[in-house]
Amino acid sequence: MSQLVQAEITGHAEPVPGVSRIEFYAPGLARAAGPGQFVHVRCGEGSDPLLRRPISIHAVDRQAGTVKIMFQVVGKGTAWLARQKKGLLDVMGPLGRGFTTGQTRRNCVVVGGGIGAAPLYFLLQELAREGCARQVKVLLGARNAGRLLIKEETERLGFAVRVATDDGSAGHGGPVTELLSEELQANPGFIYACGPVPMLRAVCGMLESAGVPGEVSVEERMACGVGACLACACRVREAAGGENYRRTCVDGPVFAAEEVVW
Amino acid sequence: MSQLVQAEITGHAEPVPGVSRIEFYAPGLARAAGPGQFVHVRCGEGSDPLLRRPISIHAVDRQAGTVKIMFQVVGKGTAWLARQKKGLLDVMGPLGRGFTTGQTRRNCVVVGGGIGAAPLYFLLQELAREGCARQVKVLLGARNAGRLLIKEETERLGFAVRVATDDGSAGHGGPVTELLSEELQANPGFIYACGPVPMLRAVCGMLESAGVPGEVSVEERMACGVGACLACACRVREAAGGENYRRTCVDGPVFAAEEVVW
Amino acid sequence: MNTSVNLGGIKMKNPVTTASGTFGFGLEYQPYVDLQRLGAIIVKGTTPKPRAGNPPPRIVETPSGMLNAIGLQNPGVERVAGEIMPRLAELGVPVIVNIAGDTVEDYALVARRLDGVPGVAGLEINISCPNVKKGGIQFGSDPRTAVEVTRAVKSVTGLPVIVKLSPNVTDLVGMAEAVAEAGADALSMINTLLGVVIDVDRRRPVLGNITGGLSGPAVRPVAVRAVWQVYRAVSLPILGMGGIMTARDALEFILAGATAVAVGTANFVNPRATVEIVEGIETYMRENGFSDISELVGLAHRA
Amino acid sequence: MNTSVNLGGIKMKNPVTTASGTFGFGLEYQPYVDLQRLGAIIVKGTTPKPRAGNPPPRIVETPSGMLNAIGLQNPGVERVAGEIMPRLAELGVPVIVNIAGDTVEDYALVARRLDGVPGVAGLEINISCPNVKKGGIQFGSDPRTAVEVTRAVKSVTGLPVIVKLSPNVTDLVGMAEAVAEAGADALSMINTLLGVVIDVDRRRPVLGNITGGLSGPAVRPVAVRAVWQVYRAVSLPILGMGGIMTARDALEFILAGATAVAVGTANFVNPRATVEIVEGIETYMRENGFSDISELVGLAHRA
Ligand SMILES: Cc1cc2nc3c(=O)[nH]c(=O)nc-3n(C[C@H](O)[C@H](O)[C@H](O)COP(=O)(O)OP(=O)(O)OC[C@H]3O[C@@H](n4cnc5c(N)ncnc54)[C@H](O)[C@@H]3O)c2cc1C
Ligand SMILES: Cc1cc2nc3c(=O)[nH]c(=O)nc-3n(C[C@H](O)[C@H](O)[C@H](O)COP(=O)(O)OP(=O)(O)OC[C@H]3O[C@@H](n4cnc5c(N)ncnc54)[C@H](O)[C@@H]3O)c2cc1C
Ligand SMILES: Cc1cc2nc3c(=O)[nH]c(=O)nc-3n(C[C@H](O)[C@H](O)[C@H](O)COP(=O)(O)O)c2cc1C
Ligand SMILES: Cc1cc2nc3c(=O)[nH]c(=O)nc-3n(C[C@H](O)[C@H](O)[C@H](O)COP(=O)(O)O)c2cc1C
Ligand code: FES
Ligand code: FES
Repeated sequence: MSQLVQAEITGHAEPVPGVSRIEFYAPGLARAAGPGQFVHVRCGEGSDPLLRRPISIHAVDRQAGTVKIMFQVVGKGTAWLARQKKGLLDVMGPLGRGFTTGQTRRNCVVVGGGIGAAPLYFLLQELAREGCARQVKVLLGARNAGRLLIKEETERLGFAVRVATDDGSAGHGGPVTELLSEELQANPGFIYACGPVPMLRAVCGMLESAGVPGEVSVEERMACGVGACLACACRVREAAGGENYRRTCVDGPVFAAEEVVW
Repeated sequence: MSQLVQAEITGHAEPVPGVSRIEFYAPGLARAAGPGQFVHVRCGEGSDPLLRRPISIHAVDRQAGTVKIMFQVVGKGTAWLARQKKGLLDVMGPLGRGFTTGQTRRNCVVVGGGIGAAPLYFLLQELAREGCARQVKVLLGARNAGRLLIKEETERLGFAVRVATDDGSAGHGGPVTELLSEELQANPGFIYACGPVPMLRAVCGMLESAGVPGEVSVEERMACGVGACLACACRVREAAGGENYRRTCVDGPVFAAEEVVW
Repeated sequence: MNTSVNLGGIKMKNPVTTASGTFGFGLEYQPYVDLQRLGAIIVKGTTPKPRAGNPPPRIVETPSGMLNAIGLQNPGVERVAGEIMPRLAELGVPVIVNIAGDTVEDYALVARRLDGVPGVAGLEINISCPNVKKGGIQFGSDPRTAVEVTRAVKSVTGLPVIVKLSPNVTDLVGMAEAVAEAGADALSMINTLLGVVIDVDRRRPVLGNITGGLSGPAVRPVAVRAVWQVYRAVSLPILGMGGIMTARDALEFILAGATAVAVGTANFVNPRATVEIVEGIETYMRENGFSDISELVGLAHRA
Repeated sequence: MNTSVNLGGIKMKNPVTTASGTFGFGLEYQPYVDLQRLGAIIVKGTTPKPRAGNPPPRIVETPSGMLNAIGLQNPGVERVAGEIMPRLAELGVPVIVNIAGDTVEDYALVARRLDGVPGVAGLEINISCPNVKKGGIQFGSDPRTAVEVTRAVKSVTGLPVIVKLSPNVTDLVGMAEAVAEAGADALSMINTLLGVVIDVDRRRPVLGNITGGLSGPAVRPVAVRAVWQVYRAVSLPILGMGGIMTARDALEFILAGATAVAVGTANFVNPRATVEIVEGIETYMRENGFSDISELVGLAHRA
């Protein structure tokens, strides 16, 4: 069950310029969290910025009772957050429906673009725990070598990582979806993806063509984060036919790839 | 001339609980400043709090190029300010009309109540520089001994200080105006006062009865701080007769005691 | 100490309720608040048929506020009456259903369907939703249609009827007087202010709906002014809302003349806001020697 | 790159001016800004006779905004025309005098006195000041009197006349159409929103005048909406204002349809705001490949 906690900040790092990673102590939250879920973080004391910011859970250490988030500074909320190096963080979570893992999904490919890698690391922690690191392919895309995220940590968990950069400064030169194209030849059982909208749209198109199931984590502007305000509408295809809005905060942020209407 | 500067914070202290003293480096401002003038300080980056906060200049060190302010935490602006222990402060100043000193005012009494002592210390620095510390009586009031401000520093400048506390925990037990009453018997030439409204109102009344001239520093809510918005109206008696509003930020904050309509 | 109030026939154990559309159907907030501490719960705007709502983006943050253009997404009155109310009724907290529609008949239809549904303690007529093209805005800004809607609803329900006023009008007091005359049992104010935010990079409005409703602390002075003015002119109880974040904010409304207050946008920032406000009002009363909340209502006009 | 605009006959070298009442008579800000960088300067509201203004407190900060109730304190049109304008005229920057009064005759009187005064490039009629009991508010919310004032001023001056609209109305577009019809050369919007803040400790309104006008970033979405709506309906040039703090904020107004923008409350926060906005607009145009500011005006309606 979701909690509202004043969590003490226990770590702070800047893995690449403009991206921050904050660790905080919240044992109950760590215990309850699953990969793909997010926390809703208050950014500031006054009323500007006003709303909480949704940030995916990047990693948990259930033993230590700590949770990590990793985020890019894009506006005033994340700028404030990046300045918090100690003290208490006002956090709600875990929230939302995360990735579904399990027996049938072990032969899978995990695709991350840019900061989209953040929630995937928690997924990979879980996949490693479930003992299937050897079966999983991890594809990471970034603008250039200097902006690659979670590569070393992921390899340390035992996964094989393939890299794509826009400028070719590391791995494949081109979008990470080109690597996915190749991997789809090998008939993987399932795809997990998170990244910018154009990448996710492309991924969903590729999965549809290839007939491979998958899950994607989407972003939508949120107010409440708990399903009450209907702000975070995501257009989905209903199994029963027709289209409808679902709430990204409780029905997502992870949706089946075939559901999302881009 | 007033300046807008991004001034580096060079010192921070909490002389009594809930009162902060910040020193910043602003040589031009230090050179231009006179006692009783104030600075207008931005408190925060966002739009809440929005307006600058007016704070009197507490002390200057023209050699070192530094300025000190001393303030009580009363709301969100001063709370933010009290948290700034390094980095840059966005400061406008010096602003306003300060205390007038000089030959004819040497046989004077300086009366401060509570945080009202803040600007008086700068005045005392000037009076000491003018070499009249021996002729000046300093009366300081506070709720209790633990909340007394500027006493030691003032004595170090060579002034004789008399103290009044509401609870009698130091000096005279009662309002500082009772000490002023006594001092008025000695026919001082001039009175300088700063403190809460009830104290200033009482001081002005006593000066009128005693026929002693003086100057008081008043507070009014400000927006621009430069005379443009007409927010900071202070009701005054005009020499020509009648009453009128004057702008506390440019025509004050120091007014002749007989001018102010309480 | 008595904190209970009577809002036009709705008995609340304290003056704090939730603003429609910001608290879902209440149950969403159960992990964070003991719903039974609330004076009442006002649920999302309900229409005759289910509505899908507006295309996203539906919200955008603004300085100390937010614009929303949800577009009255709701499951329709049948499901509210048949599925949701039975669960809410168990709480034993008065539930006020906010109702909306495109025509006078729509309002009457929803009101009739809700009459007698267990747990429903009152109706709040939203004649002022700025995000529905055909409906709301006209009702909310034209006293004649506002009167018509009020009469139509009153004639089909025995429940207390609160009419929710829009601040987007020249003469709020005139509007209040008109709906009071038409039989409203209480007035609630304010709904959101109409606003637009432009994305300077895309050079397009941010919201899918272009315009949205401004709420949050930014609008609080406008809302307190509305309560202040209407309190002087109309003797109906007022439900005040608009930017209430803390107990002190709530007290501003009560001192200006509100009998009760609703907490909206604050829930998004602090999901415990409602309960903290209940507690903060009690603390204030204790510290300032008030034994009955009614002593505070409108006190700023007299003090 | 061309940033010059023509605001209903007032030629400005760039679209940035100052909002009336927030920049005094300009000279107060000389230590901080090179006034010659401004497109125009709009000075404090001027009335036939000097006015003392309202009792303090005259302002109170609100979330991302402020209420003011200055009460049109000003030295009267004689001193403005005789003493202040001669000094301002030396700057070579177009000066727009904001005029106010209690009666239609008052407006005409001030307008007539300013006609032909060197340096005065235009008049802005404040029919919407919410802080003057007898005057402003009625003119600003009743299209008939707004039309009357506009006609009266136009008939006594050869200067371009900008009519400043109040957001405190139901039908802003109707008001804009009415004054356009009456001969206004441009429209400015918005004046402040009416608000109240209560001091919870003293249990009294904070302002000496009780109500005040809300300005600052809090109102920006409301102001952008006003420009957005009026741009679609009326072909007059619009002077947009309300919560502009940065160049990006100013661009929101321009993209929504404003030909020029005025900077008000921002001056209090950052006395260099006006000049920084001039520079920021230039940077934006350069980075986004616009060579004439006119390409941006209203672009969000077309893009
Ligand atoms: C479920 C979910 C998980 C997310 N996880 C991460 C993460 O792990 N790491 C990360 O860097 N970012 C993540 N984001 C995006 C992150 O929420 C935004 O970057 C952040 O809210 C921007 O806030 P700001 O104040 O810095 O930017 P501003 O642009 O100033 O924000 C203005 C408003 O827009 C909203 N907003 C802006 N960008 C986004 C966005 N992309 N998605 C949703 N709302 C947005 C803000 O929440 C705020 O309400 C996630 C978003 C969602 C919905
Ligand atoms: C010329 C001048 C010199 C001052 N010098 C000092 C000083 O040296 N030390 C010190 O502790 N205080 C001083 N003050 C008072 C100080 O400005 C206020 O305490 C401060 O503005 C409070 O801001 P806040 O955000 O903490 O409080 P809030 O109550 O949140 O402020 C809300 C608004 O009210 C205004 N305000 C609140 N109290 C006052 C006040 N007493 N005077 C003017 N505006 C007020 C704020 O500026 C702000 O706009 C001075 C005031 C003036 C006018
Ligand atoms: C996301 C959202 C949805 C809303 N939906 C409704 C609604 O369905 N019916 C209604 O009458 N008001 C609705 N409102 C308006 C609120 O009930 C309230 O009047 C307004 O938000 C001001 O209060 P606040 O500033 O505390 O949020 C909504 C407000 C928000 C923010
Ligand atoms: C202190 C103050 C005084 C004002 N005086 C006037 C005035 O005399 N005449 C007028 O038309 N508008 C006056 N206004 C309104 C502003 O010109 C402007 O319309 C409003 O403040 C919105 O812009 P802003 O948010 O950028 O301040 C005043 C505003 C403030 C804050
Ligand atoms: S953010 Fe409120 S319903 Fe999703
Ligand atoms: S604060 Fe603006 S005139 Fe004094």
